[in-house]
Amino acid sequence: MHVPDGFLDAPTSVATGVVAAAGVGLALRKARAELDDRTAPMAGLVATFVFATQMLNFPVGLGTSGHLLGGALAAVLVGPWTGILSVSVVLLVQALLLADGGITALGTNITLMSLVGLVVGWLVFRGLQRVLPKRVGLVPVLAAAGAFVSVPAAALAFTGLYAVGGTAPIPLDTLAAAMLGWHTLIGVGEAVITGLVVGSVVAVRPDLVYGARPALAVRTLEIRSDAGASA
Amino acid sequence: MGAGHGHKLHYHGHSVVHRAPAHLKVASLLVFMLVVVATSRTWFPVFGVYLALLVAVIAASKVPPLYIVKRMVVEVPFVVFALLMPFVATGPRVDVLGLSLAEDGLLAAWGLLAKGTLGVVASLTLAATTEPRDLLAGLERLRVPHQLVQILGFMIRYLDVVTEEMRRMRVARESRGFSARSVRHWPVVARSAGALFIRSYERGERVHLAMLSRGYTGSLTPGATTPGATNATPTTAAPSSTTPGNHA
Amino acid sequence: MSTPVLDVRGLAYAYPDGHQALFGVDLHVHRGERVALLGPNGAGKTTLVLHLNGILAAGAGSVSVSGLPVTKPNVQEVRRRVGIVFQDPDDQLFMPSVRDDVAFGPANLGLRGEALERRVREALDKVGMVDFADRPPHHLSFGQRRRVAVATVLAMEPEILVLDEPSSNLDPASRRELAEILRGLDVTVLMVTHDLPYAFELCPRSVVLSDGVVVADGATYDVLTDDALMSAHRLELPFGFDPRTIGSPSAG
Amino acid sequence: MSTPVLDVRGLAYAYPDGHQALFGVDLHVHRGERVALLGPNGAGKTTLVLHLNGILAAGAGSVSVSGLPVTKPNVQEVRRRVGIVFQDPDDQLFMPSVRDDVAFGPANLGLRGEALERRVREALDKVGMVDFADRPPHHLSFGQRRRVAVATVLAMEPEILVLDEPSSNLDPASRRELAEILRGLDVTVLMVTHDLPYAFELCPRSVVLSDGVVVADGATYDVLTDDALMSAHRLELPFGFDPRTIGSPSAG
Ligand SMILES: Nc1ncnc2c1ncn2[C@@H]1O[C@H](COP(=O)(O)OP(=O)(O)OP(=O)(O)O)[C@@H](O)[C@H]1O
Ligand SMILES: Nc1ncnc2c1ncn2[C@@H]1O[C@H](COP(=O)(O)OP(=O)(O)OP(=O)(O)O)[C@@H](O)[C@H]1O
Ligand SMILES: [Mg+2]
Ligand SMILES: [Mg+2]
Repeated sequence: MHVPDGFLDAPTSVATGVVAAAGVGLALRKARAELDDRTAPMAGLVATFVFATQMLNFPVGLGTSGHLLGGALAAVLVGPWTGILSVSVVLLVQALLLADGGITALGTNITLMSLVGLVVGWLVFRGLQRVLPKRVGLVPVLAAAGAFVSVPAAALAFTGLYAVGGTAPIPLDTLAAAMLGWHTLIGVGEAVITGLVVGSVVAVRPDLVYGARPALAVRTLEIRSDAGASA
Repeated sequence: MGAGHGHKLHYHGHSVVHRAPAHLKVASLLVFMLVVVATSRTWFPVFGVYLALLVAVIAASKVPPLYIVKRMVVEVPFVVFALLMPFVATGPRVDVLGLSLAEDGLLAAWGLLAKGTLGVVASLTLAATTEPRDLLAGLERLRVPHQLVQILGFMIRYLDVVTEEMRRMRVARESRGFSARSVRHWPVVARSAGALFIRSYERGERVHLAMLSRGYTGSLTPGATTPGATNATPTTAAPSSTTPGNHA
Repeated sequence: MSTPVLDVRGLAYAYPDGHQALFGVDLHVHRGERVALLGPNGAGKTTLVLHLNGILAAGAGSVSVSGLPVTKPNVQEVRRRVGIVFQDPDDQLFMPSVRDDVAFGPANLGLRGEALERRVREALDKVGMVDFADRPPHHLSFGQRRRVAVATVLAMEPEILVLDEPSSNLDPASRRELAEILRGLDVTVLMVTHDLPYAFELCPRSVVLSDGVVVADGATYDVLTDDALMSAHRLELPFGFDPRTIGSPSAG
Repeated sequence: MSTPVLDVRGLAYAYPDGHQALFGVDLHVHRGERVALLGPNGAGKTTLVLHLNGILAAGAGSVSVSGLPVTKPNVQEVRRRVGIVFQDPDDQLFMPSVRDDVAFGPANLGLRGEALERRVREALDKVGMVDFADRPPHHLSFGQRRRVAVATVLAMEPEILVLDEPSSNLDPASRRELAEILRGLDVTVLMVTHDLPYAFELCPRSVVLSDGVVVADGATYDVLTDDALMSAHRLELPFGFDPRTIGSPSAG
């Protein structure tokens, strides 16, 4: 759903630009606590994987292009604030180097995919985590659920923006129905991929998964003072 | 491993456009597109001027036009959308070749195609003439927040790491009698994709820690190095790459 | 003599970046031989090895395995016959667990169920890594990864075993155990190594590659005691080791 | 005795996946010593090494370098003093050219211009890689990458040099040259190795790590000739090598 240049009218583009700037600005401030020596590389890798999943692009009847979003994945792996930064960086790179999404529509794209998609995915994930038992094994399932909801949510937001600032007169109900239909399907794919990736990381490096931290137990170390015992 | 030279979208060259500072290129792209988007879609000749401008830049960059044209496939889904618009749009209709099309829809489709295409071509020109490392430095000069540049730096580096790890895994698979010829083989690829994520991450992490071990502070102060990019290294006048081997 | 199982003729190769690594290599290895491939860093040993199962495609010259030219249509069959242990174990291991990784090759050869399991267990047992079957390979120590890498290739039971520096990063006992495994197998072995005593112990014949050409080919004892040859190609016997005082073990 | 330059006390560590690798390690190394760290694959040698400059943070116990505890606030300073050559050169090299890679560390220490260039040239010269300065490191042979990895650390002129299997994949001449470099430097050296003759040649003292604890610490000659100790920890003298017939070279 990368919005190209000139797709929405100027006021809408400016407005979403302001929203995006505010969102990213807040994330920058909040992420300072999350982002250090160790998490900066992780944020970069998540950006790389989100980038890769978004490359799986396919045309969607009446929408623009449909593809996986990766927002929920990013939020679960590195936390929502850093996740917003990672996905925003991906969108910036796509606009600059791939011409996927216009540079003047960057604010719109960040608002849709990095703010709406990711935040909805994260809220669903965290909400479920609150009410369900804290088990590491559940993390991939919850992540998949968040991912599933995040895609249609972003699609709805897109339709809303179009209603306000679309440059072509298209019947809104047609657009909404098409967008929601297709993106529910894409949501299933998103859920499967997110679940698989989070699952494989949780299996061997649960410490890397931000969303799994509340469920991790602390380990006690064993000390062998008697050298002979080790032989 | 680590920072390779260029990326698939980069067309190696030494033209004026290639050599122009990245931050100027990014800024010009932004300004150009703002102007394009602000132009009313009914001022048809103006779009011709924009296109001529772009074509001139591409010519100066010596990037083969076909190279850019091929990458324009990104635009396809969106072209489909634009082409459908005259059919589904509401409002007064006109007859074109026996088809009943919405007048507003036609105009909107033109506007979308013209502006969108200009945007795509302009971005691809930037991509073809700018190394990611230069882009990184350029964004920094444009005061893009430090954390974003840092994530971008790691992202560019991880693209290489992931590609390299993927290559290794492919060679390993094929050496043991496997090739992904049909959908039946996808589960194997999917299973190794999970391992790919952690492998790439851990490789990248170890490299990052190696950088820290050699005094890298992660700060992007002028003259210091950014991940995957360096501007601190001297350009010594030592003899250029000589390869051992006295055979012709 | 019979047709060589490994037959390399006039092989030349340049890497995509333009750097030429091989300048016309000739090498013939016969069934059941154990041959050491020696030479300085950057001589082209790994480059040569990567041609033996078609990972790199000859720039000039030809490679055949048991009479079969290594070309696109034959490459599947060649890879069944030639098992390569790479110099870097990270190039070899890619599955999420050690067990899966060792099972990968035999499964591609069509093994299933009990037979597959047995093959995996045997291979892991040989390298002493049975206890690690469920660990992810990238979470092992370097030497442990090397051992698993050897197991992945042993599990395929290839006719020709090519090992690129198999003993590096192995602890001394594992080194000896690997030597015993190789002696015990009825396969043709080509082993790249910088460990000259190890070559002497294991391989009756040695080939020296230097700057992309073969500069010597003969009995290991003769090669290691040819001082002029050795020093011309950065080969030296390590501290405290002299084949002249030991005799020739590898004939057996 | 003076305060040790490397002081490890009761160090225990578990990897994030829950696997514990160190179970209370004690190690003291004094200024100017050359110590070999021996032990079987998976003993925890690399894990220990990664604690010495704060890449891994102690789970229990402590590490100090010249009296400075290795903790977050000191880590910058510690990394100036301790130079580590990693076991896998691919973890060490990341810049687009060999020259950039070797310059990376000294540049971070503040060197610029002519001084930096000289430092880079000297380091590359020591390992014989001057001709490769403009090549990308990932296009080198494994042994060449290892040599560049050593150069990147030498260029930083650390007080304490920690090398994890530096001789693996090096050709015999490079091995000897590395030994000569290490002998010539006035630094404290801790060297992990499976090459017992090399340890014997270079390091007067040896520490044996096994299953995450130190099981022996003494003169290399004594360690290598203690048969019970050796066989209990998968250490064996290679074919054709016997320290008893050679005497003790590394005292010099
Ligand atoms: N991917 C590559 N691209 C370009 N050149 C390469 C590449 N790999 C190796 N080379 C070059 O080819 C030559 C031969 O390399 P090769 O890896 O075959 O050496 P080797 O004999 O295996 O050395 P070592 O003992 O160090 O493993 C070297 O000069 C090396 O720099
Ligand atoms: N990243 C990791 N995650 C989990 N476990 C690990 C990891 N790296 C190593 N281990 C385990 O910790 C133990 C010690 O590993 P280490 O790499 O320190 O061994 P080592 O003594 O260096 O061995 P080698 O001689 O093979 O290099 C081993 O049992 C290994 O399987
Ligand atoms: Mg090699
Ligand atoms: Mg190790």
